[in-house]
Amino acid sequence: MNFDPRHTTRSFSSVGTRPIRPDGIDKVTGRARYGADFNMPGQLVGRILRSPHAHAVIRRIDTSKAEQLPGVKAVVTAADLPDLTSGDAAMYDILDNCMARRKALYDGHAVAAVAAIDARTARQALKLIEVEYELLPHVTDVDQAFAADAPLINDTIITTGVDPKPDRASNVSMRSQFGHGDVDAGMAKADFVVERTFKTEQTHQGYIEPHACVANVSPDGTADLWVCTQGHFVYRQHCAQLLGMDASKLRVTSSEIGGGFGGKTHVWAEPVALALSRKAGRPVKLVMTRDEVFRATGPTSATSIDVKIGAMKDGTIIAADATLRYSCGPYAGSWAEVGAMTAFACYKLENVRTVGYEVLVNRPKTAAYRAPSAPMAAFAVESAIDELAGKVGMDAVDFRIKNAAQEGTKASYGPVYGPIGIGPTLEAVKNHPHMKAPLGKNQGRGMACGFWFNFGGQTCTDLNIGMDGTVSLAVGTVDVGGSRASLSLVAAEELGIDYAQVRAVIADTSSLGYNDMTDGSRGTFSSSMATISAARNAIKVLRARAAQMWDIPVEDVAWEKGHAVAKGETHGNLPNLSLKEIAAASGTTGGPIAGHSEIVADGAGVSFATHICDIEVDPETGATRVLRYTVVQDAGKAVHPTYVEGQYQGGAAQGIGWALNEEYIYGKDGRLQNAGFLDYRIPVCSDLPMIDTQILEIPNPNHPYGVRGVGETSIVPPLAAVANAVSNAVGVRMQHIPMSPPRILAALET
Amino acid sequence: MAGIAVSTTINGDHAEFLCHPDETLLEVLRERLGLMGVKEGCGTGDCGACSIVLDDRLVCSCLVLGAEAEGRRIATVEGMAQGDRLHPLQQKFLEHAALQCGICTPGFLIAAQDLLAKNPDPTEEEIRFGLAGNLCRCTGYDKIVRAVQDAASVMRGA
Amino acid sequence: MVEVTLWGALAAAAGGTSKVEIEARNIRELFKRLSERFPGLAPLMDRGIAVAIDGTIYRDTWSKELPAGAEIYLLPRLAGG
Amino acid sequence: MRYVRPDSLEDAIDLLAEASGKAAILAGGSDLLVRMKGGFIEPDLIIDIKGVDALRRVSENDEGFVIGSAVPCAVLGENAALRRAWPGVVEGATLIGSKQVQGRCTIVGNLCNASPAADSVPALVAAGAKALIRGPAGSRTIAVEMIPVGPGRTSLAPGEIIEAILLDKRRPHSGDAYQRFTPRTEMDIAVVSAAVNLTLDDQGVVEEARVALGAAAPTVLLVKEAADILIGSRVDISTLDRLAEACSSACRPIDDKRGTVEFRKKVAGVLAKRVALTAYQRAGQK
Repeated sequence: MNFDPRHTTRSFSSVGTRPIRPDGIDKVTGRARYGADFNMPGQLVGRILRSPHAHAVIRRIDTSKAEQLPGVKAVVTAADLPDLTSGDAAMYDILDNCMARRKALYDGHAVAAVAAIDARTARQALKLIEVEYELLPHVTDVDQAFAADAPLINDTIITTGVDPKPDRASNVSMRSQFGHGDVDAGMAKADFVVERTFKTEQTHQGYIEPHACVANVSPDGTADLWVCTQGHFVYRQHCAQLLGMDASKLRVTSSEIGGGFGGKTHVWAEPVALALSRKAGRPVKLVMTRDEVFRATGPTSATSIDVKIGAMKDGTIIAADATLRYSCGPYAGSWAEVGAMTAFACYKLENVRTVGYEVLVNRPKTAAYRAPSAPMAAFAVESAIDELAGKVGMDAVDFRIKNAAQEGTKASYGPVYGPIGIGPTLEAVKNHPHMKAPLGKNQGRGMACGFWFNFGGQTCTDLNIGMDGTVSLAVGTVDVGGSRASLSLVAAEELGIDYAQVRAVIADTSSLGYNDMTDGSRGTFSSSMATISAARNAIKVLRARAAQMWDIPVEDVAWEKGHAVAKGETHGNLPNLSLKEIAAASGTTGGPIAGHSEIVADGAGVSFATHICDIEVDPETGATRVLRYTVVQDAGKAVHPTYVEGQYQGGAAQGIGWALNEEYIYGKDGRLQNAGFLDYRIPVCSDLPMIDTQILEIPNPNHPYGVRGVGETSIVPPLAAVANAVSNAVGVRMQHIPMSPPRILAALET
Repeated sequence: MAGIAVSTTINGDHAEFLCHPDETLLEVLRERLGLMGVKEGCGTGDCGACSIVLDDRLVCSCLVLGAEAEGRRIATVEGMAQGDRLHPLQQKFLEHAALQCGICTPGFLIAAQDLLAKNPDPTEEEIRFGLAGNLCRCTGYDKIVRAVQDAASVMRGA
Repeated sequence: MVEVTLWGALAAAAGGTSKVEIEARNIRELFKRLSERFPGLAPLMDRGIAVAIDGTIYRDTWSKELPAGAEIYLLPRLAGG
Repeated sequence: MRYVRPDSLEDAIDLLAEASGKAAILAGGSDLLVRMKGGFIEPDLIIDIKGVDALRRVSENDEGFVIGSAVPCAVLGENAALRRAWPGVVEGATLIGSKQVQGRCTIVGNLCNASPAADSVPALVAAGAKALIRGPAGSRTIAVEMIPVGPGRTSLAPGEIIEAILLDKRRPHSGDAYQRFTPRTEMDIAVVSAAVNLTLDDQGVVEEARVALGAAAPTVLLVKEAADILIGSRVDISTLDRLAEACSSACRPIDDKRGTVEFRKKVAGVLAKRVALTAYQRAGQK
């Protein structure tokens, strides 16, 4: 669906307003039901036993004592989840991650699970399960795992993307390369070169709601799953495949979701809960503890990135080179590949090369986190760009404007850009009052750009018009932060009715066609596209019904502002029929009125943002305080501007946390030391200032209203913006994130 | 393991329950009394999602035993609205979009209510420090702080 | 006839050629012809490939037409958070 | 497992002394319940001491303040007389956890949890606070720094309960202060911390001083060398520099998830300087 140029000048009536979200009341009164807020009659409590070892062969599991404990109804191990993945390597990894098969691959890896009549019996049962481990050497650091003599995590991993193919296994599952031109020749010509190595530590999405589900497998093989997820259709596919069920027999209902940010795009406990329920013959509720969430789910890659950029005296970047090593947990991944694609995407470069290495480590399987892999690459590149601007003698913003990609630029990852928003965000930042505000002692200002692809994907929507003329909108993309409001606005806009007449719900997997999950900033982008299409289909029906009521040809009926309007000289005097009137008559004009839409919402359009950060550093302790923060980002068209601002602010806050304090800390024993919110320090309210936002609207040519995804890009610039601010405040280039006080103090003293 | 009989007042109503000695008040409220508005984010007092007011003190219900509730007054998010009239904080949270996923919202509302009861006209800094025991991962806190400021001014005027 | 550019790993699997001329009207035909010509691409294509047409990335619309003279660029199929 | 809520201290002591299995005292619960949740402790008997009225009071007599062991820290922050007399002690007590934790946690719990990073302990040590202990063998009073003997271990004998913390009546021209270093502004555990308690003579010269450091050794450190540097001074810049040096070198910290040895040593000195200055200013105003 292409952008309708009418909309550039059109004044929207619903889209762009800021009504209260339909699910809001339930959320402020405590009535909204999240993953753990659902119960079933006869429900058991499920609990998972996890490996305390980073790397160990599982010699033997004896569950007999646990099984004999009164109140225990089922115990499962990998033996209860046989391999049904038929050679699908990615699914096999998911299966192995849900329940360790031959080896425990990280501290927190599931090895067995129980279902019991209550939580205390389940906890007791876990203690009775005997697991005999044979410890193996482990490696948790990305650089150590990359080294040739590192302990081998998976002896079947042969690096792909290398010619000739290596003859022995390593911890590097893939090498990938992007770029164009002649980097070495370009670099040789450069007047100024910056070359540095950067490191970022592993973070977690940190959603406040732990993973939770209720699984109910009936003796006839049908099943229900209530779960907090970003994609219930995807969970259905995965669970059905892993358990050998027909997808249609597994009905998955997505609960309200208490945050996901990419971390609820993967199954972990759900197949285990289903296996327990199948074995026990009763519903099983499985809720992770916070400790389990940190030890077993989610984390991002830890990275180590070499960057080299050369510029000419006039400020033109002549060559750019980066080597990126990303940890992907104990399984093959493609995280460095994404980092390699995004690293230089903001710039117009004649000679560019990026090489990514996927590195296996004894840490939890890496999962997506908001624009996955892009923030780390942006940190390295935008830090080097800032330093290079200084060497050239140019202002950091001007230097970026001079080198910014534009329409027609060949992107560093390959294709040529269409209309894009990096230039406008930089111009907006250049003119922003924030850039001109004075700074005090020990204070620094940093800015940085960020890029993210954005995705669309498979989307299905039903729009049903009731006999009273109100509209039920059933969508299949989980609402992670206000999309039911946005999609109701879009339906109201297209039909020409009030927002209050539309109610959007998230349908379960048995009530709607397949939907990809809410990821890749696609929720509002794709479902609004499908909603528009469904509404247009409904309008066709409404016109036909009005034609019947008037007894005139349907070609003579137009749809304007929520009304059927008769056109033509012969019946132009007929009074308009409202949607409500047509709906009321629907019983006798052919029955229910609805519009359906099944689409692939491709063409999401790439997204850019530029952020500004002011920070104060205490030079005696390395303590930092963010004083002011501004986000400028292109939204294409902001459907519900308040929630667009919310996405900008939330991404910025997560990025600030990542930049300053959040990190996984492993001991020498390979165990995670800070699996809780006390020592995994996400920002608290008093850590942050207000976060100013500026929404730019450069229409996406592939969406009828010009909408772009807005969810993810806001986490890309902050690591670099904060690092540049700290570096400017202390006069030392920061190369290791998070910039925790001990790291800042150490940098100051070298 | 004998059940302990506890008699208490929840959101103004008398309530009785039996609980185990090691059962937390959070577990009692959610699992025995069905007050699912009280959320569990960590179980260790680090996130504030299970905040309640216990005899005029803001506490994490995960750090209180059910047995300790004997003879005490408990206020949860379920008691904030009066009939169909939302509390000004609830109304302002909606208007300012001070929630995205909403899992932290009940805890924030209770904490903010407690804050405003003790300090009806707080500065931005007092709000930020007053709510520092409640984690939100979605909003960056900006809209939450604005909603509390706005609600405070409505409540002072009322 | 369209000219298709392959990203690094794909080019390596296609015997080192980064640009290929293919007779294809849409993405479906493009994938079909590519896998006929370069059997070594199969594992990478199984993992997922996206097609950028004049800079816009398509992951799933295999019926998407490939306009003459358009820039066609193959990329890994990515996911987001 | 049993839960009991005695209404007299004698009953509490009897219960504790007679307990056959593992007994735990519940005051604020902010450490105990976390340890129970994590499966680190499974007590057979939980003795909730909040039913004992005397333990829930802060009182002031001719000798000073008596803080009952079940008084939540938030109550200390609301006690104007205590805040005036011992602002540093109150600072330490009201930095523990969040508002939610403040409503529950107690300084005695903080002391008996015996974490080297306990926020309320350095200021209590600097203040020369004493613990009034009751047990099967009667009562005794000891300096608070004698209670923790290592991380998670105390010197309390089986059956003993701390009844109250005693703080002396304040002499004129006295002041104390506490600061900790945390990466976050709130909701955090001290990476390192410092408390200073001073009494000045009429000329503004330091007459008495006590300096304590937290998270700098297995237990809170009372640094006599640092105190000696302050005594006789007007807390000028060169004194502060020597104080910082003495504190940094007195530290015997470890590398852990919260900080490094180097960082803790350096920042212990920085914080000591800062709190000494605050304590000096406070003392001068009285």
